[in-house]
Amino acid sequence: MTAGGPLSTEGLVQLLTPAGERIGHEQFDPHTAHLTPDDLRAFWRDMTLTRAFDMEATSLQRQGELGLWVQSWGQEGAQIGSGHALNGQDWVFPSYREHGVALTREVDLVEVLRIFRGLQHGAWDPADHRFHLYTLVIGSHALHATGYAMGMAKDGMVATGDPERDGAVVAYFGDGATSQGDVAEALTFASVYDAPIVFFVQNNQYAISEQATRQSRVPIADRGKGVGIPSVRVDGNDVLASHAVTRWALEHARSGAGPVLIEAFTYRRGAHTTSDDPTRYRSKAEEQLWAERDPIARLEAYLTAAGELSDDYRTGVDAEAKALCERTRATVRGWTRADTRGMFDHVYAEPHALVDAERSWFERYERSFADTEVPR
Amino acid sequence: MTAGGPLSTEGLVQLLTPAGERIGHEQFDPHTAHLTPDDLRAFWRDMTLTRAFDMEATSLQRQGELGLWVQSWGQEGAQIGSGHALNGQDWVFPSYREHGVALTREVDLVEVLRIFRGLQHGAWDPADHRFHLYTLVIGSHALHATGYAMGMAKDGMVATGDPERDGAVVAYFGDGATSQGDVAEALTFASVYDAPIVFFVQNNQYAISEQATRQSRVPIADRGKGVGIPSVRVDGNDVLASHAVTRWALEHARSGAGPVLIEAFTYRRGAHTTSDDPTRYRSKAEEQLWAERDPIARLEAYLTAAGELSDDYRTGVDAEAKALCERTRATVRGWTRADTRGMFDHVYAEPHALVDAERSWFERYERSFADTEVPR
Amino acid sequence: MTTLDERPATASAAAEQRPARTTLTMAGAINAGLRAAMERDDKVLLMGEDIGALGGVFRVTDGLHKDFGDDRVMDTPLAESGIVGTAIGMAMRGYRPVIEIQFDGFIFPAYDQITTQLAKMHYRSGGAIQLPVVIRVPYAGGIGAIEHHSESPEALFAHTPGLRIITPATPQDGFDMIQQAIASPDPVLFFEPKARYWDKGEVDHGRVEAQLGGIGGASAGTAEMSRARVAREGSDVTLVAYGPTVRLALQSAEAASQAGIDAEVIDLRSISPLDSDTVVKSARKTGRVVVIHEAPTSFGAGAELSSRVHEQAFFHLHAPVLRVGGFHTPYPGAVHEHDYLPSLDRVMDAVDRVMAH
Amino acid sequence: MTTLDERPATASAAAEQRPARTTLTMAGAINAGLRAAMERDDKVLLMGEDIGALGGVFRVTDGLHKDFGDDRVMDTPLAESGIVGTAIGMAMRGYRPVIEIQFDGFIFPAYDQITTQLAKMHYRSGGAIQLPVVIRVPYAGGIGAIEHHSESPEALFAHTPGLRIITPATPQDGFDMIQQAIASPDPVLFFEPKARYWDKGEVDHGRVEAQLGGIGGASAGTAEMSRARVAREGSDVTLVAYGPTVRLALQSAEAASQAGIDAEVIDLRSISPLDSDTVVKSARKTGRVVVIHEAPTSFGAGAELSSRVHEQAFFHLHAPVLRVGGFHTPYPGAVHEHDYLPSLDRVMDAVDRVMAH
Ligand SMILES: Cc1ncc(C[n+]2csc(CCOP(=O)(O)OP(=O)(O)O)c2C)c(N)n1
Ligand SMILES: Cc1ncc(C[n+]2csc(CCOP(=O)(O)OP(=O)(O)O)c2C)c(N)n1
Ligand SMILES: [Mg+2]
Ligand SMILES: [Mg+2]
Repeated sequence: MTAGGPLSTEGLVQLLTPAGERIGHEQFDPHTAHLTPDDLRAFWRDMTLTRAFDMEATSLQRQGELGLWVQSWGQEGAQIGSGHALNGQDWVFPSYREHGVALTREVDLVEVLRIFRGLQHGAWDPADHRFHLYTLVIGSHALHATGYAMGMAKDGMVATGDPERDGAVVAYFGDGATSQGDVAEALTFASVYDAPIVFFVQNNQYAISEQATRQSRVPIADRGKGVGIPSVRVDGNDVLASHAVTRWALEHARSGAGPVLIEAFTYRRGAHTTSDDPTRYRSKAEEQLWAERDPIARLEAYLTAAGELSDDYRTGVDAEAKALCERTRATVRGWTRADTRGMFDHVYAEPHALVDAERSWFERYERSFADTEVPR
Repeated sequence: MTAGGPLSTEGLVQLLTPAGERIGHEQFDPHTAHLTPDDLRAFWRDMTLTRAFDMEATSLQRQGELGLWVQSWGQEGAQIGSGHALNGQDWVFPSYREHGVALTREVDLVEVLRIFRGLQHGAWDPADHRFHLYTLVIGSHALHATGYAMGMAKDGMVATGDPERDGAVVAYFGDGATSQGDVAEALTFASVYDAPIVFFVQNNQYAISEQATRQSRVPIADRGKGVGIPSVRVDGNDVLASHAVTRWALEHARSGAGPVLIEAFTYRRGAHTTSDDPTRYRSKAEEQLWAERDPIARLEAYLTAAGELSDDYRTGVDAEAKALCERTRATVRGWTRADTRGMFDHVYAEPHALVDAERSWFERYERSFADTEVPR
Repeated sequence: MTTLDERPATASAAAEQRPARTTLTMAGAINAGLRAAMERDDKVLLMGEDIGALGGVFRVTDGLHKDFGDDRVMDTPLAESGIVGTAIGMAMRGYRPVIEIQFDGFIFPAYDQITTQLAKMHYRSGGAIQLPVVIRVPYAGGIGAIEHHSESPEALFAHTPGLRIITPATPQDGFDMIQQAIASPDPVLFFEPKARYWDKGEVDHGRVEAQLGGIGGASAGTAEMSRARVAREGSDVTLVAYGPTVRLALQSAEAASQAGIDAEVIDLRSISPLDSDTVVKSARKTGRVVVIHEAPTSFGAGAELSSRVHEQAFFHLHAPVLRVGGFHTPYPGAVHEHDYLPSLDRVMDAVDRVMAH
Repeated sequence: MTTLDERPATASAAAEQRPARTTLTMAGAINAGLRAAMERDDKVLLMGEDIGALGGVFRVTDGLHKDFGDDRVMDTPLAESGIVGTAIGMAMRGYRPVIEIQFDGFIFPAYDQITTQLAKMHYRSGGAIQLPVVIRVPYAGGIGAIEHHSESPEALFAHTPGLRIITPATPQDGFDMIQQAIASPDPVLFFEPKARYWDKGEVDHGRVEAQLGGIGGASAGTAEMSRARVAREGSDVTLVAYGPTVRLALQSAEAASQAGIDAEVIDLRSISPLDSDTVVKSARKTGRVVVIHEAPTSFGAGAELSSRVHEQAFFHLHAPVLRVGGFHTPYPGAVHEHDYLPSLDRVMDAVDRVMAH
């Protein structure tokens, strides 16, 4: 791998070493000052719940209950850290792997599985959580996020100095997405219009089977330099650093100073999706290396050493995780056709002659079986 | 305008001042060492011919002989300087304003007008001149250029050290084009595949009516930084600097060191096209300012002061320009339908049933008039 | 989002000052319609290349930047995908962006955003998100332009559920339909026949104003803009056209009448939904249909219309539905334009063929 | 550029070693076809996302990276416009790029390059430039996939002159047609019905080899891949299908025969050109036609086919041509797939309706 390329660890902001030791950082330490031990435990809890849910969904897919599953395994540090840096006014535009962020936006994770069971394409009302739908067409939502941020600025939600009013957008996407023209255009629009937006790239080193070196010769963070957007590289497996950097970036954006690009360097521990077979393109040794840099273990080591992770707390979270998994299993298995939306509903907001005609035809057609067939 | 933005003159390589004084430049002086007074006179001649042709075409459009004309007026320094840096093996992918470059590739400029008289969409065989067709869909040819360069590398035309063999591509486009996703993707592919290509951006400060500040907050050259492509800003109205910088960049690319991005800072003295009305968006004062920085006048001042521009030479070039304009006028006026390609020709390289059927129908249909109508 | 009921007092005051009827060009009528929509709802904003100080290459946004400022008339970076993509984001935030694509041939960089995002968002969100985005596209040929400046890509969008596609043929419709499009909660592609920009006609300003302010409001507008119009009644043959070819259809009907053929002319106005009911009704009456459009005939809007008329009026037809359209070649150089485009002769040729049965 | 006559000795040696007939899945047949094309001509190269070490998400390029290396099996950056655009440049340089688009729904970022560049280059250059680029697109539904992974966008390309569009329905056609597509000097969109990837069939390896090496070579291949195939002869009704729906048409014909209806089945194979002659001939014989495709019915390939059959066989028809296709909704969640897609019941319903006349 090229020195200084997208797989290098140069210049990563780190506040916790892989062993869980706290190290100081002049610029970003102030952005951890507000965190109480309770907050840090909540980070640990949320990462743990996200992972438990993720594993449960994986096994539901294996059992044929889901068509597909996309694991966030290994990326919980980047997701929970950044997600908890958001305010109520902020908006998130996720990609499709941001289950950890969804949790921080109080999306019921079980609902996410509607998509993967094929019930429907979107599983929550974005306005309820200020968390947009998952988007599968790589990079396309970066533009929606930028437009949304431009709208927030038009609405006077930037640079008022009022913490209840100022807001920003965080757009999540991957290393692979940074090659898409849409992402480049999003960076350009954001920069030119000074949009209050943070581009949060989870460089998990792979776009399916392709290493990030296939997308760039230089660190992904450098994409910002092309359009004058300040950027930061952060250790994405360090939940504390991810949090601090995102918090800084959001304040920057909310203050009217324009967009920021964050590259969170992390690793996708699972397969790309349950349809993928990573043994075809990466080694066990590499996977092992990253197992040792796991974000949950890291915070756990820190909290344990600090005496902040009691057995009671652990037991409580374990029970919570177990309950979540059980509810997940039961809910998913219980979903029937009745839980889906009508196939013809919401194609348009107002009546459309063709949809109406086809719906009527289909209803008549369906009824014709009911009339003529023996009951089944 | 923002300091350091795309309209700033910071960091421009310059070898001739606007007054025509030669100034030294450590990095780029060596790339002018090969130039004889004859070469410089040829630069002056080519700029002069390009401009004379351009003015002639403009007046032909005013007379209704052309549907449209796109002036290169004011950009001759960037175009002739860079065009003359190319070798025979190099390939050019122009945009639609590169008449000066076309001249250096020995395209008969008159032929260019076939496009603007509506006879056909492409007016020369690219292979004859290693000069691709004009492309109107902004930015899309940047990818073709990159692919072509990747192909040259595959063909072993890079880094052999043999000057008869090593080649590169130059892709020309404007400041506006740098916002297009396709251009961003071209930069990414070029960088990742180490393609032997020079992206030559003529920042003429406008995309039709929009100033370059609408495309970027930082100099256009910075686009290279986003993907790790070295870039240079050059005074595009300085034909000598444009030449030297392009020559350096081409050597870089041909040597296998990868792509380069050049931003040639210049000014479109005319309207965007003959359909445009620049009085709606820019001032006479600004136009006057740039009249004083004209690239032809600059080289003329230098050559005159050096005693290298004899009256005889001038008279010769004047006559040549006049002849070109006359030939242009006569040729364009002489073009008839017989000089066009068949409407149904070359849709496909091999027979296509629908085209064949429609062609036959149309021929029958046309004949039906011949048969039934009074002769006209 | 300002609803139509909450419109600011200034807007209705302005509306009252507007003359009831004026003679306008199509371009002027669309300009006036944009202005009226911007006055009615301050969430309406314009985005595009060169639509500000320049007023757009066809001057359709002339004067609007001066009167509404940078915030509502936004010159954008040169990136169509970026324009549509950010407009989607702004629409999510409650704005009603009206985009200008500079020419038909330059809509394609935005094709992915239009097809996979704009068209589908309402469906994929289960109705939670509405995207009232209008994309204005000067389209079609006949003006002697260079490549990519004369195309008719409407059929390339009509196959995609979630989009509405309309096209006016008269200044009155230009004025009315742009306002109905903006009021519609669904994304609308608004194709403007550029060769008709300079055609003049009388425009009644009050009609659409009353409609959008009246019962049903936006819905009434959506319903209205989705309906075909019988531009001329007749009994022998039905000529169906839209946008740039409506004038040709009317001319053809005139020519036919001199040959004793009484042609009905239908201006479709809407491609999605395609108001085939109006055409089928006419087909049942005349028994003969000719569809005319500039886009390549094959896989064009005429194909869909022909299929539906046959499906629904087969036993009333004396002859198959015929299509007169562009050929299966890229839009050729301007010298061939006359051959490429449907002409009076070609329409009459088709009329003769259907009348032969 | 290596012409077909100059093919390296090793390739023909390799060809001789290949068994004459094998049983292959559709995916395996296309893989074998790609391999044969790469052996035949060293200018053939593959480009796409995850086509190297992974062998593509459907494993259609399995093993090719190992055998042909980085230079000929290129994993690309994640940017479809970039892939098609650089492939155009490589084709100009004499290469024959074969692109894999990972799924149907992800072709749209490349739409502009395909429509305004790839399709038009030969025309705009007056024949000076040929772009032998093949774009492989796994398409259509029926596999329970998530959004954007089950679409049938063929009609969105067929309206554009300059492209060829073909789609195999059997392993034999998968093997033959991919090689014909690669040999063709024109750009080809090669739609692979992904639900059929695992269907097995016997493949004769020699047929296409002889054809491409024989008189006419590439031209013979182009002509051959552009022709529809009568997959079953019959006299009462013509069922027209392509790609994923051919199997359904054959099943329907079986079902019909039990009801005493003798159905002819036509596998179109090519959408551009659309071999309507074969269909018209059949329509004149049977007098009844039903077209079946997965794409939304409206503005789909069925519309064009229906129009042409009516135009050319109107007076032979007993009933209008009927279409059985997807609905005017985005491809729905997998639970609705069964309702959305043409089914045996829906085809039989249409057959009943045309037989009623
Ligand atoms: C436009 C588009 N092209 C291709 C795909 C298929 N695809 C799905 S995920 C993926 C890789 C994405 O990589 P990255 O952006 O790094 O995100 P990650 O999956 O690693 O989180 C690809 C190629 C897609 N979804 N959209
Ligand atoms: C994709 C696309 N969008 C819009 C246009 C319309 N258009 C033609 S030239 C132009 C401005 C180009 O500006 P720039 O790239 O700076 O080049 P310049 O004309 O200044 O040389 C625009 C918007 C186009 N040709 N292609
Ligand atoms: Mg990744
Ligand atoms: Mg410019």
